[in-house]
Amino acid sequence: AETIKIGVSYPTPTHAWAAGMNWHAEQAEKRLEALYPDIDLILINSPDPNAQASALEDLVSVHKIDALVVLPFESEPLTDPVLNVKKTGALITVVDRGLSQPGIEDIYVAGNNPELGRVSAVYMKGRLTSGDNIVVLRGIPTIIDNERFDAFMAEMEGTGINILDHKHANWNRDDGFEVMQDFLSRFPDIDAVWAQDDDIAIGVVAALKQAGRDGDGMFVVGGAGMKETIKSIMDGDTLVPVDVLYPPSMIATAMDVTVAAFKSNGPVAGRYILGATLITPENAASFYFPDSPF
Amino acid sequence: MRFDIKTAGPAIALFLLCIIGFLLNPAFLSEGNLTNLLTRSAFIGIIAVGATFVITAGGIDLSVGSMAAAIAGVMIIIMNAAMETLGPGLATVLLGGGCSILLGLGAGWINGVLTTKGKIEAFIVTLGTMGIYRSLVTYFADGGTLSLDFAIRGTYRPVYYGSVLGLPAPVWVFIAVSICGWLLMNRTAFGRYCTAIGSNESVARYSAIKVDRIKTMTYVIQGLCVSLATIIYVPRLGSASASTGVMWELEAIAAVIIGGTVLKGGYGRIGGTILGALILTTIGNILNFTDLISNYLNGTMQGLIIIIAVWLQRGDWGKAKASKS
Amino acid sequence: MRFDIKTAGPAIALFLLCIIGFLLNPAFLSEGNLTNLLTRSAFIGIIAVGATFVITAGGIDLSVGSMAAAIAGVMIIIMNAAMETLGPGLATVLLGGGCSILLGLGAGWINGVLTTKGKIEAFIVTLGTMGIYRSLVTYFADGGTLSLDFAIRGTYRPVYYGSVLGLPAPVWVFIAVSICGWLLMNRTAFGRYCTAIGSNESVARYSAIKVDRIKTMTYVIQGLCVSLATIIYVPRLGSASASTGVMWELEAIAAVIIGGTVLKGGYGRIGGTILGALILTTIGNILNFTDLISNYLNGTMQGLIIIIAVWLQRGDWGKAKASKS
Amino acid sequence: MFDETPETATVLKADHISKSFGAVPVLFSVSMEIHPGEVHALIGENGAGKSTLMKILSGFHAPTSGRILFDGVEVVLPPDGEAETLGIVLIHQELNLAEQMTVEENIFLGRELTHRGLLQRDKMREKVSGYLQDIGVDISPSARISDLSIAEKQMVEVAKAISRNARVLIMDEPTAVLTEAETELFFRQVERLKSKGVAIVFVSHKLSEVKQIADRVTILRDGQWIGSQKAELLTPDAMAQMMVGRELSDLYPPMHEADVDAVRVLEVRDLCAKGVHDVSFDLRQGEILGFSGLIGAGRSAVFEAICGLEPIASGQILVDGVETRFADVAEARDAGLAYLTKDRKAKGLLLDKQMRPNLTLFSLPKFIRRFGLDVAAEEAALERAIRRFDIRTRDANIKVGDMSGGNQQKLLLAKVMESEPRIVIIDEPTRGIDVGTKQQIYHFIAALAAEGVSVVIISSEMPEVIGISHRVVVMREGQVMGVLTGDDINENEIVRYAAGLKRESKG
Ligand SMILES: Nc1ncnc2c1ncn2[C@@H]1O[C@H](COP(=O)(O)OP(=O)(O)OP(=O)(O)O)[C@@H](O)[C@H]1O
Ligand SMILES: Nc1ncnc2c1ncn2[C@@H]1O[C@H](COP(=O)(O)OP(=O)(O)OP(=O)(O)O)[C@@H](O)[C@H]1O
Ligand SMILES: [Mg+2]
Ligand SMILES: [Mg+2]
Repeated sequence: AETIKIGVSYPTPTHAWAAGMNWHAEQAEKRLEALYPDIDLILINSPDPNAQASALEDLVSVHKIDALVVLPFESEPLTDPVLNVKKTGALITVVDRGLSQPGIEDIYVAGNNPELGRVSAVYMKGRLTSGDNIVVLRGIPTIIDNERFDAFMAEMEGTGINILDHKHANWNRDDGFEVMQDFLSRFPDIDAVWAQDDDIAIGVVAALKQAGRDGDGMFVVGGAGMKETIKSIMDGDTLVPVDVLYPPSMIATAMDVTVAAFKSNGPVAGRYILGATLITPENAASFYFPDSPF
Repeated sequence: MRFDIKTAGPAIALFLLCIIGFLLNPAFLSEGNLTNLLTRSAFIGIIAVGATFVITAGGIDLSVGSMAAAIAGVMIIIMNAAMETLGPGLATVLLGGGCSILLGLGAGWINGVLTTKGKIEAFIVTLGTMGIYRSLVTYFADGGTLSLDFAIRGTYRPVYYGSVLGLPAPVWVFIAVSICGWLLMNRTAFGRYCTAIGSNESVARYSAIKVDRIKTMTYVIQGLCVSLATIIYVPRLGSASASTGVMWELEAIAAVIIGGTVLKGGYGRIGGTILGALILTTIGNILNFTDLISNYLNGTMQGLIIIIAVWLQRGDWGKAKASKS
Repeated sequence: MRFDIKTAGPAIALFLLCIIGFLLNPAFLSEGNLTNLLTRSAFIGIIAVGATFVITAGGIDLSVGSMAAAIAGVMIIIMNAAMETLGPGLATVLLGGGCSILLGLGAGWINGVLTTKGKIEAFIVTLGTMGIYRSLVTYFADGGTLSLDFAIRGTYRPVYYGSVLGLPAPVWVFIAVSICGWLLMNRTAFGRYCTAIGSNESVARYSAIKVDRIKTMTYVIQGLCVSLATIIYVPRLGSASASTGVMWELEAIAAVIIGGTVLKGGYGRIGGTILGALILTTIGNILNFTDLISNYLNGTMQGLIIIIAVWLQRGDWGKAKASKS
Repeated sequence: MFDETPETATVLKADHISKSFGAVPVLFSVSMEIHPGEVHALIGENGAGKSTLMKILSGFHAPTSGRILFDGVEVVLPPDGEAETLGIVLIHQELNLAEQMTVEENIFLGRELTHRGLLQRDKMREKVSGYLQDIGVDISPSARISDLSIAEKQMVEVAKAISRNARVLIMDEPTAVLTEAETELFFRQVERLKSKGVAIVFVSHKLSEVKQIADRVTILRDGQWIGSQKAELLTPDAMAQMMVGRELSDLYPPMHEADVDAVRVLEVRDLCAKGVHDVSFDLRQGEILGFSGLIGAGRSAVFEAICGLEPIASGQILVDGVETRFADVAEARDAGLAYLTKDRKAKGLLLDKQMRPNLTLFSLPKFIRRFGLDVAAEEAALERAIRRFDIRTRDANIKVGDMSGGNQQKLLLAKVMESEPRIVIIDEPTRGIDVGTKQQIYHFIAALAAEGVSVVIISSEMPEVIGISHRVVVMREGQVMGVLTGDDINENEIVRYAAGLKRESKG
């Protein structure tokens, strides 16, 4: 039989979450190709939106794909290129970041960024009281970061909790460490930190420990679901007591669904929005993948 | 004799790459892929033509990628704003293009003046403006993405996606810029002056060359090239963000040097630069052709190929070593 | 006279920055913050000392950031593996450190040999190795993060977090590297050879200086510096990933040039480099100390401050213009 | 009839050396013997192959065929100046100093004195001070080369040479930019080395100098060995004849009487600039005005300031009676002024380019046709210049840096004359030029003046200034000491003014 070619395009992993995503994608590729000999999955990652647009062109002109699973670097710039793929008749599955024109994708699988911010805020609100001080370390300036941050701030509004300052730590451990060091020098009284991301949180924790300010009920909330973080939650860490899930496995879900569209008899379409679950010591075990790099 | 080898170096490297591409996947030589390749090379190629002048005159410009992002951002803001009065037609697009060119010339002029009048090393000036432009576009986009109104995109689209006589519009722009660049470098006094300044600034000064003015001009040309590249880039993705044009500066400089221009200045080859840009794009293209190699090792392959491509080309110089000072 | 100004330039710029920092927030001058600042400067500072040699001898090394990431990655892999046989004690850490140094020397040697024997432009060689090292670490880490075993971290921790006589260990390493670098540059024949090669390679060659060997040596020294920086970097967060050391190369080069070394070679100042590294770190630090400016504009401030800092320092050169060739 | 030297021991011997660059032959079976304790002069026209032979004898070039014998043993000299370890030292014709480094660093470059790995800077500085004192120059060991004048740089080269423990010291035109006073001091050092048994080979176009100091002379013509002979047996005229292959008529052209009523094309009043104090003089149409003085007297500085190369502190410059200030060289050129620098390597020519772009660089606007460069016109200009200035290269596409020193100088002259200036300032017009060509250049200058071009000659060769100038301005320490006319133009007077023993009252 004709092999069915499915292109899978996503950003080059430059931080742990994306690496996790890459790992899940590769696992899914192996699994699905073993399962269906006539399915060929082609995984391509790209370092920037422009390169990703080029990669999409190559998937069409060279590999003549029948379906595309794409995690766009950014929504806006990739809308047109994905539309061009669509015009070749390929099935389109969009992951994580929605395109800026409706109706292009046949299938949509996504995490929920505003929800991540909101869930984090709800947790922190619950542990703090009016007059308490927190600092925020943000990611790389992007829409994702904005969505998370705006939802967080909206939820915090009116609680009387002071947000002393927020700086970009670029989803990077080193930046998290240095920004936190400077926050600590600058603000003598900090009660909690929203680090938004587990990588940043690692840097924050190191800075807190270095300054000896990790006691007194201080806590840090990260996000994404890094396996080390989940492990330490399971072990009952108090400094990072919870995590907010933003599952890197969503790409695998998307690949599964896309393959299913060819293999199952009924039509497959629709939107799959994954929740931003709060991971606590109680439920942590079910989110723990020790083999994943993330 | 020696000249043939120098000129042929990048061409041979490109040829070998094409053979490798074809062997990996015959679709490499399909018309569609070749067209994609050429169109893609246009961005870096056009910018690299400008960079050839800057480098030939002994300068360097690290700001081009950020400059492209900033110009794209401002262009989009202006066009979106103009739509209300001018509508989504040609007028708005022309306004956007005009502004892009003005911004490019201005940005280049700033780099040039800071370098020449301010007597600050070009590396520092353009490292500074690189940071400035990049953060400005983030600021304008409020950390997100600036996107062109979809109504305008319809009008503007052909500038990237349209074809004339079977060749995509960006390729025509690339060809036009290359020819102008080549003429400017090889057939005008300006090109001669750039070479002279890069070769020995004191000699240039004693030879009645207005060194500061010519150097500034090279940055202005660089700015113009960036704005042209941006004009054809914007309709491709219809947006600009902090990640637009990241690393373009290194790619442009790499294209220039792969093409045989000397980083310390004094010797510039526009033809080589164009081949250099094609080589870089082809490497990226070939890596998309195969999943033999772990994606993570793309950078390794890219690095190896660049080094080998240049080495092949320089290898022959060994024979002409005696003539090397 | 001229010398004083040249030497004083970076010092004055740093002094002004400190005053600005203090005015923005008196906590800037707190002991804790100053200690943080110095410790943080150590990475870039140590690497920049190496870069001073490379640049003085007319070369450039763009690979340092990636090299640091790759070395850190391999170090972590080796130490984690060694733990099973050697246990989490000093032996493992020493093994890691030793490997780091060997890798640094080797990586530098490769850059050097490709540049000198391969006759490939340093820019291209190190752009290539930059891509290679970066993608290797991504590959080793499977795109994610390599983490040092927690048991080893305990032993290794003091290398970053420990203090001797009130100064953190990394600062001591920085001081030691600076002193050695300064001696090497200013008090040994090797330093003179670097200057001579950067100043005029054929003069150097005609003076029976083994140009290729010395140039290779500068890259080896650069590699050594990178490995030392890595050794103190790893215990900080105990991990390495594809984003480790991104942009360090530009920061290191910027530190060197802010410090007064000439990018085209022939004049190197280790003291200036150290001040340059401190200036860069201080700029970042100050920006974290205020929320006056939109976060998005950090890059703008950083760019402006770098340009102004260098301009202040070069402004005085105007008077000494005649002596400029 | 040649070579009557008895069989004294030779330290270094070139035996039938031939050399080709690529397919271009430059030396044809040349032999030369160098004895210890002798001064051996090598003379020949520009491009005869002198520098090439010197480089072969010191290992910088490998001969294409032939043998080199050192102490009677055939050797292959090590490359890149490593022959210094054997005691063979070459001072290159083109200055070979690292500009950004100091005098001391340059002199000891490649053989620094160290103690346990660290430089002995005080000791080296002390030694350098000593060498500099020996040759009578007042330069600080810690001065940067880029801050020195070209003559001072040459003296540094000389100091570098005598600092080596040389057995054979080869010097390629060491005196080209030196004034007689400095040459005198330099020769004293040569005598001293000679008495210590050092073999000294030197190239010079100043034949009177050769006569004065050399024991033996070897003559090359077009890459061929013409002969070696005891210097005492040769007069300068005979040497010139052997070099050129024909009889030379008068070196200096007959002087046209200067028209004292001619208009003043250039008037300078109380000019102050770096190294220049209150300099005033004027230049008439069709006049040849000589500028004389010791090294660093500020002669070049005057004209660099006038031409917009250096900032002017105060003073007036009138061109054709109209006050002018040139902001840059282009303005000066457009006003008809052209300045020919004496530093041809650093300021004159693009050494890594060919002749054509170099020739037209100064007057490039002339070659623009419809926005583009008219390459055909450039080629024509090159052809004309090669004929007019007798530029000799065996390979027309050669890089200028590979041309012989004298031919570079001619090209530089051609480059400046290409702009057809009304006022031309020539700094060291015959630096490194052979006698035959010198004669041509003097006649050329005289012809220019006769056509109404005003010429300023800045020269360290006193006979030259005396021979062709209508008037001579003598400078010392940035000031004009006096202006000589007519019979006052003689060596005695010039020296007295230049040394500060005499000064015209200001008026
Ligand atoms: N590296 C080189 N490549 C090609 N040709 C060269 C090279 N070096 C010298 N030549 C040629 O060799 C010839 C002899 O040059 P050389 O420098 O030896 O002359 P010279 O006798 O020193 O003249 P001058 O008195 O002008 O210094 C010239 O024609 C020159 O162009
Ligand atoms: N007193 C001085 N102070 C500083 N710089 C000086 C001084 N005198 C000369 N110079 C510089 O040295 C350079 C060379 O000196 P100048 O050319 O004026 O001397 P000269 O009379 O031509 O003698 P020479 O033949 O040695 O060059 C000039 O460019 C000038 O800038
Ligand atoms: Mg597959
Ligand atoms: Mg010569």
